[in-house]
Order: sequence, then structure tokens, then C-alpha cells
Amino acid sequence: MDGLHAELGRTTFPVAEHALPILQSAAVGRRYHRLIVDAPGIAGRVQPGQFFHLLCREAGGGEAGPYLRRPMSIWRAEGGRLGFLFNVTGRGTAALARMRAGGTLSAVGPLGRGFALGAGWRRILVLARGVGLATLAPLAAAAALRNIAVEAVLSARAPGDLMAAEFVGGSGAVVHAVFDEDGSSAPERVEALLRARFSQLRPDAVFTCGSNRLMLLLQRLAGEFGIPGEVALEQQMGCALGMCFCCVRPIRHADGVHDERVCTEGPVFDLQAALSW
Amino acid sequence: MDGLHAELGRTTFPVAEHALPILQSAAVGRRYHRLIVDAPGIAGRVQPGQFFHLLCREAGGGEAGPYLRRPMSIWRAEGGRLGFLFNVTGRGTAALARMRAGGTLSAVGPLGRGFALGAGWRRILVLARGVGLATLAPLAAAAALRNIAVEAVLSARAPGDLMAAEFVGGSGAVVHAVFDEDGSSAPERVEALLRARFSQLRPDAVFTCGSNRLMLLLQRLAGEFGIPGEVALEQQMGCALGMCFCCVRPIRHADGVHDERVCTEGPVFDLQAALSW
Amino acid sequence: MRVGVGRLRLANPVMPASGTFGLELGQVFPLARLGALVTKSVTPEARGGNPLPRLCETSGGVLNSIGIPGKGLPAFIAGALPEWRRAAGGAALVVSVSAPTAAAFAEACATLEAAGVDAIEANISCPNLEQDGHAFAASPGPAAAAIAAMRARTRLPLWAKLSPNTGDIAAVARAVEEAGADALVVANTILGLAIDIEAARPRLGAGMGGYSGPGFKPVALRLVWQCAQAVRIPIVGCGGIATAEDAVEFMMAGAAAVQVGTATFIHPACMLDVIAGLEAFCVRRGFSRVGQLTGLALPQAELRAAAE
Amino acid sequence: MRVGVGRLRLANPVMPASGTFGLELGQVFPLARLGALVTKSVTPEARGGNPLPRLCETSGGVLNSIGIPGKGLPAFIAGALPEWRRAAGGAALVVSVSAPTAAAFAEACATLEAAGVDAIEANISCPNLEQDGHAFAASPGPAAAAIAAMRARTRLPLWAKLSPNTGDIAAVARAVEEAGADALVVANTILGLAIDIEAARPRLGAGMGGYSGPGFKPVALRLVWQCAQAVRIPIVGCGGIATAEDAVEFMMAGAAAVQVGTATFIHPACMLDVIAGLEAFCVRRGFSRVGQLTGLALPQAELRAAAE
Ligand SMILES: Cc1cc2nc3c(=O)[nH]c(=O)nc-3n(C[C@H](O)[C@H](O)[C@H](O)COP(=O)(O)OP(=O)(O)OC[C@H]3O[C@@H](n4cnc5c(N)ncnc54)[C@H](O)[C@@H]3O)c2cc1C
Ligand SMILES: Cc1cc2nc3c(=O)[nH]c(=O)nc-3n(C[C@H](O)[C@H](O)[C@H](O)COP(=O)(O)OP(=O)(O)OC[C@H]3O[C@@H](n4cnc5c(N)ncnc54)[C@H](O)[C@@H]3O)c2cc1C
Ligand SMILES: Cc1cc2nc3c(=O)[nH]c(=O)nc-3n(C[C@H](O)[C@H](O)[C@H](O)COP(=O)(O)O)c2cc1C
Ligand SMILES: Cc1cc2nc3c(=O)[nH]c(=O)nc-3n(C[C@H](O)[C@H](O)[C@H](O)COP(=O)(O)O)c2cc1C
Ligand code: FES
Ligand code: FES
Repeated sequence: MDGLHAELGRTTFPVAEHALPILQSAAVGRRYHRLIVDAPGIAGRVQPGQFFHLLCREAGGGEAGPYLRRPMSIWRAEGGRLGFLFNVTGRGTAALARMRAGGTLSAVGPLGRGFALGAGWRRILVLARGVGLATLAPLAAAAALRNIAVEAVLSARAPGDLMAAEFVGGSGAVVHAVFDEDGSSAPERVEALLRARFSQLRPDAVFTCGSNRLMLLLQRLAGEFGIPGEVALEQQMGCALGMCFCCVRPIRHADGVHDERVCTEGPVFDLQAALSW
Repeated sequence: MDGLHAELGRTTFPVAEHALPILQSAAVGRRYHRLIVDAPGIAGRVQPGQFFHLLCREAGGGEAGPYLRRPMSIWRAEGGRLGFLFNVTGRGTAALARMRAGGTLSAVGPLGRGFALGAGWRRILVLARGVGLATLAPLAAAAALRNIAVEAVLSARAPGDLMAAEFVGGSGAVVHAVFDEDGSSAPERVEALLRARFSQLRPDAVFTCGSNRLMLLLQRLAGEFGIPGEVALEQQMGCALGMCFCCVRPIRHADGVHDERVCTEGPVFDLQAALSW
Repeated sequence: MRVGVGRLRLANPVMPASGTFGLELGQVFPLARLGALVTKSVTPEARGGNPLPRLCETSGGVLNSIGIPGKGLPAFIAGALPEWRRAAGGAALVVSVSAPTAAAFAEACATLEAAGVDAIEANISCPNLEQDGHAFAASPGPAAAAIAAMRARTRLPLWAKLSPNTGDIAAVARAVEEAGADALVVANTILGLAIDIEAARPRLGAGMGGYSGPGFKPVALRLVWQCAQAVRIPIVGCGGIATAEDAVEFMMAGAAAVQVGTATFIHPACMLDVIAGLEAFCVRRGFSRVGQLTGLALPQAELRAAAE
Repeated sequence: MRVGVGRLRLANPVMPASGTFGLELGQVFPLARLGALVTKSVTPEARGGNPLPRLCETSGGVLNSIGIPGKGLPAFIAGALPEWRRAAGGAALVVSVSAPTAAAFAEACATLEAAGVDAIEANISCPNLEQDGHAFAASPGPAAAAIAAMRARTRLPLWAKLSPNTGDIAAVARAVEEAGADALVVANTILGLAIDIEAARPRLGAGMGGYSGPGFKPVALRLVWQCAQAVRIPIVGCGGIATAEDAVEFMMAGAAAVQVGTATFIHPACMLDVIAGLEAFCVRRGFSRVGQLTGLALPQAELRAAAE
């Protein structure tokens, strides 16, 4: 991720509606899909954890699709290209999955506050459930560029749903996979695994996305070990620009719990500040 | 038109919403477009002058298009195929023109009352303006099958817009072309042409579609010569089934002028009963 | 799939909306498969209808201003009614009436009862000549007066079709319930407008028109929900229904049955799909009677269920 | 492209709709290119907002029930107002206020006048605590009372934002004109509902919500048309506007300016396209001032023009 530290304010109008040529549209495993779009001049200035707000119909008004856009994390941002990796769950993602190379994706962004990598860090640990790894993949890439070692615990239903390669990319991250199928993703077993990795790896920070249960577990263990962390949250969005207040989540502060906008104050929040959802 | 005399009542439910595979979608000249669809079992039982009500988006909900259907005359009905030939004028016809071979056209029909060819007729004359010839083309085909000679006066802006071949098809009809460009379509010149053809050909009946001005002219001349005739009228439609009363036109009857539904009492009306629009 | 709308038993809860249906649809499927047939509104006297264009589309549906053209009630009874009865078969036959005064409404009901129909739907969304042309259904008083006058002249099931063009539909609903209506039909079209910007004039010949179709659905569903919380008589939901899922929404909002209008213009057989889809939904979700859907999403659903 | 909305001069007739806009849009384009900036409704006291989900889409637009969360007027004036003034540049700054009583509305106006803003938009579609929670704008009396109270406390241009949830918008419009409003904003969202049929409950956390977007447009346009024929004060049209053609429709129906709401969620820079498209339309059709479009499609357009 070349532009990791690009400031949001570097261009005067950092956010725009982009009409991006679709280079690749392909199913990934049984339930996932990836879209790769051409985005020179954009891919280089996005931060890991940021997202785009995607129109789920052809920009020209062609394909029928839902009215609102859908928020989607940046999964790849390399070589002037952006990639999105998503679970096909409803009308919007189904319409996105129907888009074809040669078509155009309308994407508003880059949006939101991404992950922060501290100066001098050497090791991070990442915990993702399901497609939550899409959001964390650029963090692994950025860490690799800064010679920060990445270990990932990826949880999935079954090996066929894991997408370890989709996470690792060129980052060289070490992956520990756990599955529902063989029981290795059970809370107590993941806790044991994490405790072991914490003790051995001594990560400078931890990051998570994709599961409330895993977030609560990580919150507890990171608190216990005194390790800072961040979590990427999801919430349904309207404007994705901070204007409509429909994407709020309660966030813990020194002076109490406040509603904050996932699109603007997030989607990345301090791990200990997030509340269960 | 194999099924010319198929009765509307032959099947218990003669009208249906058909999902018809698109075999051909091609521009015709500068402003027109044709769609050929596979319709075995339907093409054989339609009458010249009948129409279908076309959904201007892919049946599966794919392409975005206008909400209401668009009425379109049957232009071809041969060999288990139906053809539509239309002027691309607005949102609906533009969406139809974007449909591609391999896709599906949703067509409700066949609808309306078509043209009638009298027993024992030998010669008919057809007068069409612009794409009005699409509506009259199946009449020429049906006449040819019954050894009725067809002469056509086709009026168009310029030779490039004429589509004489689109009209004639395999009917062997004789075409007199008149154009705005060279002034040959001027009312007085068309009147002179028609008077000459009436005197020489002595048609058993006349038919027209596509122009109010030409309809009035034909009405006057056919009245003068005592020749029966029919005209196919157009009107904006909602249901196309006779239920919404939005497609009415005033029609002359012995007991005065009444509103009649173009979709149900028409689209073909007695030439002398039609009023100027 | 049997449901009751008050005293009237229907083989299924799906029927056409007045003015968007005619026996011509019998060219497409056997009309007796519907829960009921509903006629275009019949007026006491013959009427010509409004200037053209009478229909135009918008992004979310259509606007219409047809104007209830027709030959009048006597001609309807003599000419059309026998055919309607034949087409209905086992389905209920509901005749929609529209009239300019409460007295004329009442008279029409008496005439229809004598002629023999299964229920009367009173289209009180039409202009009231005694109220400066305001629709009867625009306020509780005139709405109730019209229904009371009708009630006095007929013992047939009497359905009051309400209008969205009112500030407080719950008050109108309560007033017509009080006045003796057996059921509510919610709702008629909401007033809308579209302008042809090249011609700088309304796209309908009559100016404003009634808005119907998918874009109207959220409003109609809300009206059903408000009425269901205001009255005890059954509600027939109407407005933008095109699919079985839409019908389930209306039933969960409190409707005992539903009417399908504009959607038939797009898919002429869609009412059959709605019937089949409702049945499939009930099977999948384990409801033994489709009537169990009625009111499921209402805030008091639990209270109500507990009270029964 | 200059227009006047009463005394207030705008560089162009396009502005955002309250609650669908924030300074965050300045990340996308220079906000000073708008005719005016309009804030999210500010309430006298801090408020939390409604339960989630607060927004859901329907086939023709969205339903929202956000609940006007915010830090309250004093915090707005101290914290946000200076930023808003800076962002506005040459554009007018319109502050939308919402309050539970007429007195609280009036107090807020006085406070805002002291703080310095260009105009006040009174969101009288919110619940009136003195009227059992009915919206002020639901009937002429409470609407006029609120506007009169505000008028007594401010000389700023005072815009009354009307609600579609009333039986007779023309009566409300006349009442607030009489009470001293300088302009009308027509309209706020219309009440709607959507139900999650799997969960058998409303899709919005709060139950019903306000319907906006393209599916609401025909209704909003009709409301503008009705108000334009009822009052002489200028009207700001709002409801489903997404394109320049939509804006032309609203102006021809009688609006002097327009607000764009939900469309910004889909195309964040669409207000700029509306401005450019309006200009192009005027050029193509030979209008030297965009204000010439106002009321062009009204029935009395000729009479009015003759009278001037
Ligand atoms: C910042 C952010 C980043 C995301 N990144 C990814 C990603 O990289 N890969 C991925 O698979 N998913 C991601 N999601 C979730 C993704 O946005 C939803 O799966 C998607 O919106 C579902 O839309 P739908 O129409 O297919 O489903 P439906 O369930 O039909 O959607 C209905 C409505 O709910 C909203 N919604 C439903 N689920 C979610 C959700 N989990 N989060 C937010 N809104 C939701 C939709 O946007 C829509 O408005 C992200 C969400 C957020 C907020
Ligand atoms: C029975 C019948 C047969 C027809 N056959 C043909 C044909 O074979 N070839 C052909 O080119 N055209 C034919 N037309 C006209 C064709 O239906 C219109 O050109 C078409 O509906 C225009 O739709 P649009 O969305 O492109 O135009 P728009 O102008 O955007 O349409 C707006 C609305 O007006 C209606 N409308 C506009 N013009 C007409 C019209 N002339 N007749 C009816 N409705 C209209 C549309 O259906 C739509 O509801 C026929 C019309 C009828 C009634
Ligand atoms: C073309 C048309 C004609 C209508 N005529 C009548 C009518 O005569 N009487 C009546 O009560 N409602 C009439 N309606 C209203 C419908 O019955 C129905 O209430 C409304 O269209 C909403 O339902 P929908 O969205 O399913 O169409 C008409 C609607 C349309 C579109
Ligand atoms: C998410 C959302 C929040 C809104 N908040 C307010 C508000 O605070 N005050 C107000 O007067 N109107 C509010 N509105 C209404 C809009 O200002 C506007 O009147 C309405 O959405 C219709 O316009 P549109 O269809 O262009 O969105 C809100 C609308 C939406 C969609
Ligand atoms: S989505 Fe509108 S504020 Fe976050
Ligand atoms: S289009 Fe409905 S009656 Fe002819």
C-alpha cells in the first residue's frame, strides 16, 4: 500500500465519485466474490481500513440494483488497482457480483478513518472471521512494507471458506487457521491459541474485524496483556460521508458512551472503546 | 402469416405474458431498430394489425427501463418467429434497442383487433408513413398468401429512411415511394398519385397507418371513390387489455362519436370512423 | 388459503383493485381463481371521463386521472353484471360504487343489493359535490355521513375505500367504522403530479393525478398500519403490491386481504403469482392459515394475541 | 443563475435539504458553489436520536427515522456555526431549527438572530408536545402559532418547512403565510413503512419513517403546485430531486429554488450537476433568468404573467 501515510487532506477534495473500469469480476469459493478495478491516482492514496461506497448498478443506469450504495472495504490497493472482496449476502452484493469486466463501477471514496501502524512496531497480530479478512488484508500489506511481522488467526466455517491466500497476498503473513468444522474455532480453543501467540510473539498491537464474539475475546485478552488494538466495525450506511447519522454505534469514552458514526469516526475504532453489538 | 384466420378464442386463454428468446437485435437505418424473437406456437396464431405489449427491460429484472410496457405492432410473424420494427424515440424504445440477442423479451399478447381481408378481394392499396409500414407489413404478407395484389405508397423523409424492403418482405408488393426531401410526399402530389392508382388499380380496399394527414387524405379519397378501408391508430397505453381506459380515441358511429379503446376495439378501426388527432 | 373479510368468506386473500381490472383479464387466466373480483367504480349516471393523457409513468409508478368513464349503474346492471357473475364463479363479486352525494351513494347501494352482488366497495375518495368537491374520505364527517347513508340502505358487506389524501386516516377509519362499514380498503391513490418540462405543462391532461405502483407502497403500507391500530373491522390492503412479499408486508401490517392494481398492467397474471407465493411463504414459515399473518408486525401484536 | 427567495438573494437556486447534508460534503466539492447551505435541524437541547436501523431502502427511495440527534443549539452556535459560516463563503447560510413548543421555536430564532445567520428554516414537521405529539405542520392552527411566535422574535428571513402529512397543505400554507413566514419549504418527508417479513417487524427501529427520494417526487411536486396556487410568498421545492430535469419540474410547478436531499447519498456531487443542468436548460430554451421557470406550468401562469 504505497500511499499508507497519505493525508486525507493532501488533495483539496479527497473524496469523489469515481467511475472505475472493471478489470476482473470473479467468484471466490462458494459464497464470495472479488472485483478488481482500474484506479490509478486513487489506489496509491488510500489507507488500510478505509472503504468505498459502491453503487450496485452500472454507472450508466444500466443494470437494475438497489437504490442505496453499499460500503465495501478496500481489500487490495496495488499497482494502480483497487480490489474488493465480499460475501454475496443480499440484493446489493448480488448485483455487484453480476458486474462484469469491461463494465464500470461507481465508487465514492476513499472514506473513513483507517488503521494506524505505530512507529517502531515490529510485530502485529490480526484476528479475522470470514470475509473480515478483506478489511485486514491491506493492513498486512502495509505492515510488510514497514518490516512489521504479521501473524494472523483466521476463522472460517470450513477450509473451503478460508481464503488464506486472499488475506496473505504478497505480505508474507503467517496464518493460523481455525474452523467450525473441526471445532478449532470454538471460543476456548481460540483463546488458548491467542494466549500462546501473545506469550510467544509479544505483538505490539492487535487488530480484528468480522465477528462480535472474537472482538470481545480479543478485547479481554489484549486488555489483560496490555496490548493496544483496533477493530473495524460495520454498520448500515446511507451517505457514508457523516451527514445522515444512520451508521452510529455506541463507543466508550472517558466521559461515557457516545454514538459515533462508523463512516466518519470509524470504521476503525480503538479496540477497548468498541461495544458488543 | 400462417395463422391469419386463427380465432382469438381458439385457445381458452389467448393472451399471455411470454418470455421470448431474442434472436436478433439490429439497427435499421439511422433511427429504427428491429428485434426478432423466437415464438413458436405464437407466431402462427397472430393476425396482421395485432400488437404485443413489451416490457422495456430484461425479464429477469436486469436492465433498467421504464415502468410501463410499450405497445408494438407485429411486423413479422413467420417460421415460428415474431419481429418488431420500431422508431427509437424515447426511453422505452431506447431500452428495447439496447436488448441483445441471447436475452429475453417479455411480451404480453397477442392483443387487439387486426385488419380484415374480405373474401374475394383481388387488390388492395396500402398507404404508410414512416414506421407505420411495420404495422402494415403483415397485411401485405397475408394478402400475398391469398393471392391479393398489394400496392403500397410509402412516405418517408428521405430514401435512407424508407425501409421498402422491410415492408415488402416476401409479399411481392409493388412500392411507390414518396419523400419529403424531393417534395414528392407533399399532400397534393400524394393525392394525385393516389387518384391515379385508384383509377388504374381499382383497389377493393385501402389501409393506412402512421400519419394523421395521410389518414385524412385517404379518408376523403376512399370516400369519394366508395372504397372501404381501415386505419391502425396509436394511443398511449397502460394495461393494453381494455381495463384502464387510458387509450381511448373518439370514434364515429351511426349514433354519434364515442370514446373507444385502441387496445381492445382497435388498434384497427374503420377508416371512415376514425377522427383526426 | 381461505380468509374472511368480516362476514365475507374468500377462497384466498388476493383480489384486483378497482379500475385496474376488467373481465378482459379472463383472456389471460381463469378469473375464478381470485379471492374476489372487484369492478371498476360504477357511477349512478353515465360519465365521459377526463381529457388525455390519462396515465403517465414516473420513476416509481404511474399517475392516473381517468375520471371514472362508464355507462352508469342501470346499464352496468343490465349489461355487465350477469357476465361478471358468470366470470366470478366461486369468487366473491365486489362492486365498487362512486357517487357525487351521500344520497346517491345510498341509492346505488339499494339498487345493487336488489341486483345481487356479494359486497359493495364504496369509493369515497371521489369528489363530494356537497362539500365543494372535496373528497368524502378527506375528513371523518363527510366520510361517515356517506357510509351511514349507505348502511341504512343495504345489508350487504359494505367496504369503505379510504384515501391517503387526508391528514388523519385513523380518524377517518374510526368514523366509517362507527358509521357501520364492515371493512376498510386502504388505500386509493395519493395525489401526485408530473410536469412535461418541454411543454411546461402537467403530463396528465387533467393536471394532477392519482399516484400508484411500487413508489406508493411505503405510504399505503403505513396507512394500513395506522388503520389497523385504529379499528377492529378488517382491512383490505392496497397500494403498490406486485409480489407475494409485498402482500405479506400488508398482511403483517394488519390487512386481512389484499388488492393488486397497477402491477397487473406490467404482469397481467401477477395476482396468481401472489396467491402462489403467499401459500409458499406460509408453508415455509409454518403458518397453517394465511390469516395468521394478519397484524403480525403490529406493535400490539403480542398484547392482542394475549387478549384472545 | 441568481434568484431571490423573498429578500434573500442566492447565486443559484440549488441547496441541500436539511439532514442530508453536512460540512463533510466539503471533502467532495467547494460548498460555496451552492446557492445556500442548510444545516441539519438543530434542537434547543441535546438529543440522542432514534433506535437503529434508522434508514432503509424501498424500491423508490428510502425511509428514515433518525430522530434529530445533536448537541443542541448552544453547542451548535459555539462549536459548529463558525465553521459553517466559513464553508458557506458567498452562499447563504440557512439554519434549520426544530423545537417541541412554539415558545422554544421562538427562543431558538432569537438566539440564532443574535448569533448571525442568513435565514431560519423552521422544521415544523416535528412533533408538537403541546398537541399530543401531532406535528405542528399537520394543521393550520398550530403551524401558524409556531410561525407567529418565531416571527415575533426575529427579523431574519423565516422559512416554514411544511409536511406532506396533512389533509390540506394549501390551508397550512396560507396560515403560515398569514403568520408571517417569508417563504415555504415544500416538503419534508411523507410517513411511510416497510416491514421485514422474515422478522415480522418494521424495518426501521422506530417503526414508521419518513419516505424520501425518487418515489416521493410526484407527491412533493403536487404539494408545491398546490401551495404555489395558495400563497404569494416564494416556495423552495424539495422531494426526490436528483437531476436538473427534476429541478425544472419543481420550478415550473411554482418553486423559486430547490433543495436536494437523498440524491446526495447516491451521487455526492449531484447538486453541482443540477446547477449546471439548470443553466444548460435555460440556455437551450432561451430563458435569460432561471427565475423565469418559476410557475410556468401553473394553470394561472398566463393570468399571473398578465397581471404583472
Ligand atoms: C466500512 C464497511 C466495510 C465493509 N467491507 C466489507 C467487505 O470488505 N466485504 C464484505 O463482504 N462485506 C463488507 N461490509 C459489509 C457489506 O457492506 C454488506 O455485506 C453489504 O452492505 C450487504 O448488502 P446486501 O444488499 O448484499 O445485503 P442486504 O442484507 O440486502 O442489505 C440490506 C441493507 O443493510 C445493509 N447491510 C447489511 N449487512 C451489512 C453489514 N454487515 N454492514 C453494513 N451494512 C450492511 C446494506 O448495506 C443495505 O443497506 C462492509 C461494511 C462496512 C460498513
Ligand atoms: C398498437 C400500437 C402499435 C404500435 N406499433 C409500433 C411499431 O410497430 N413501431 C413503432 O415504431 N412504434 C409503434 N407504436 C408506437 C410505440 O408504441 C411508441 O413509439 C412507443 O410507445 C414510444 O415509447 P418511448 O418510451 O420510446 O417514447 P416516450 O415518448 O418516452 O413514451 C412516453 C409514453 O408515451 C407513450 N407513447 C409515446 N408515443 C406513442 C405512440 N406513438 N403510440 C402509443 N404510445 C406512445 C409511451 O408508450 C409511453 O407510455 C405503436 C403504438 C401502438 C399503440
Ligand atoms: C388506471 C387506474 C384506475 C383506477 N380507477 C379506480 C376506480 O375507478 N375506483 C377506485 O376506487 N380506485 C381506482 N384506482 C385506484 C386503485 O384501485 C388502487 O387503489 C390504487 O391504484 C393503488 O393500488 P396499486 O398501487 O396496486 O395500483 C385506479 C387506479 C388506476 C391506476
Ligand atoms: C436521513 C434524512 C434526515 C433528514 N433530517 C431532516 C431534518 O433534520 N430536518 C428536516 O427538516 N428534514 C430532514 N429530512 C428531510 C429532508 O430535508 C427532505 O425534506 C426530504 O428528504 C425530501 O427530500 P429528498 O427526497 O430530496 O430527500 C431528512 C431526510 C433524510 C433522508
Ligand atoms: S452513513 Fe451517513 S453518517 Fe454515516
Ligand atoms: S390500455 Fe388500458 S384500456 Fe387500453
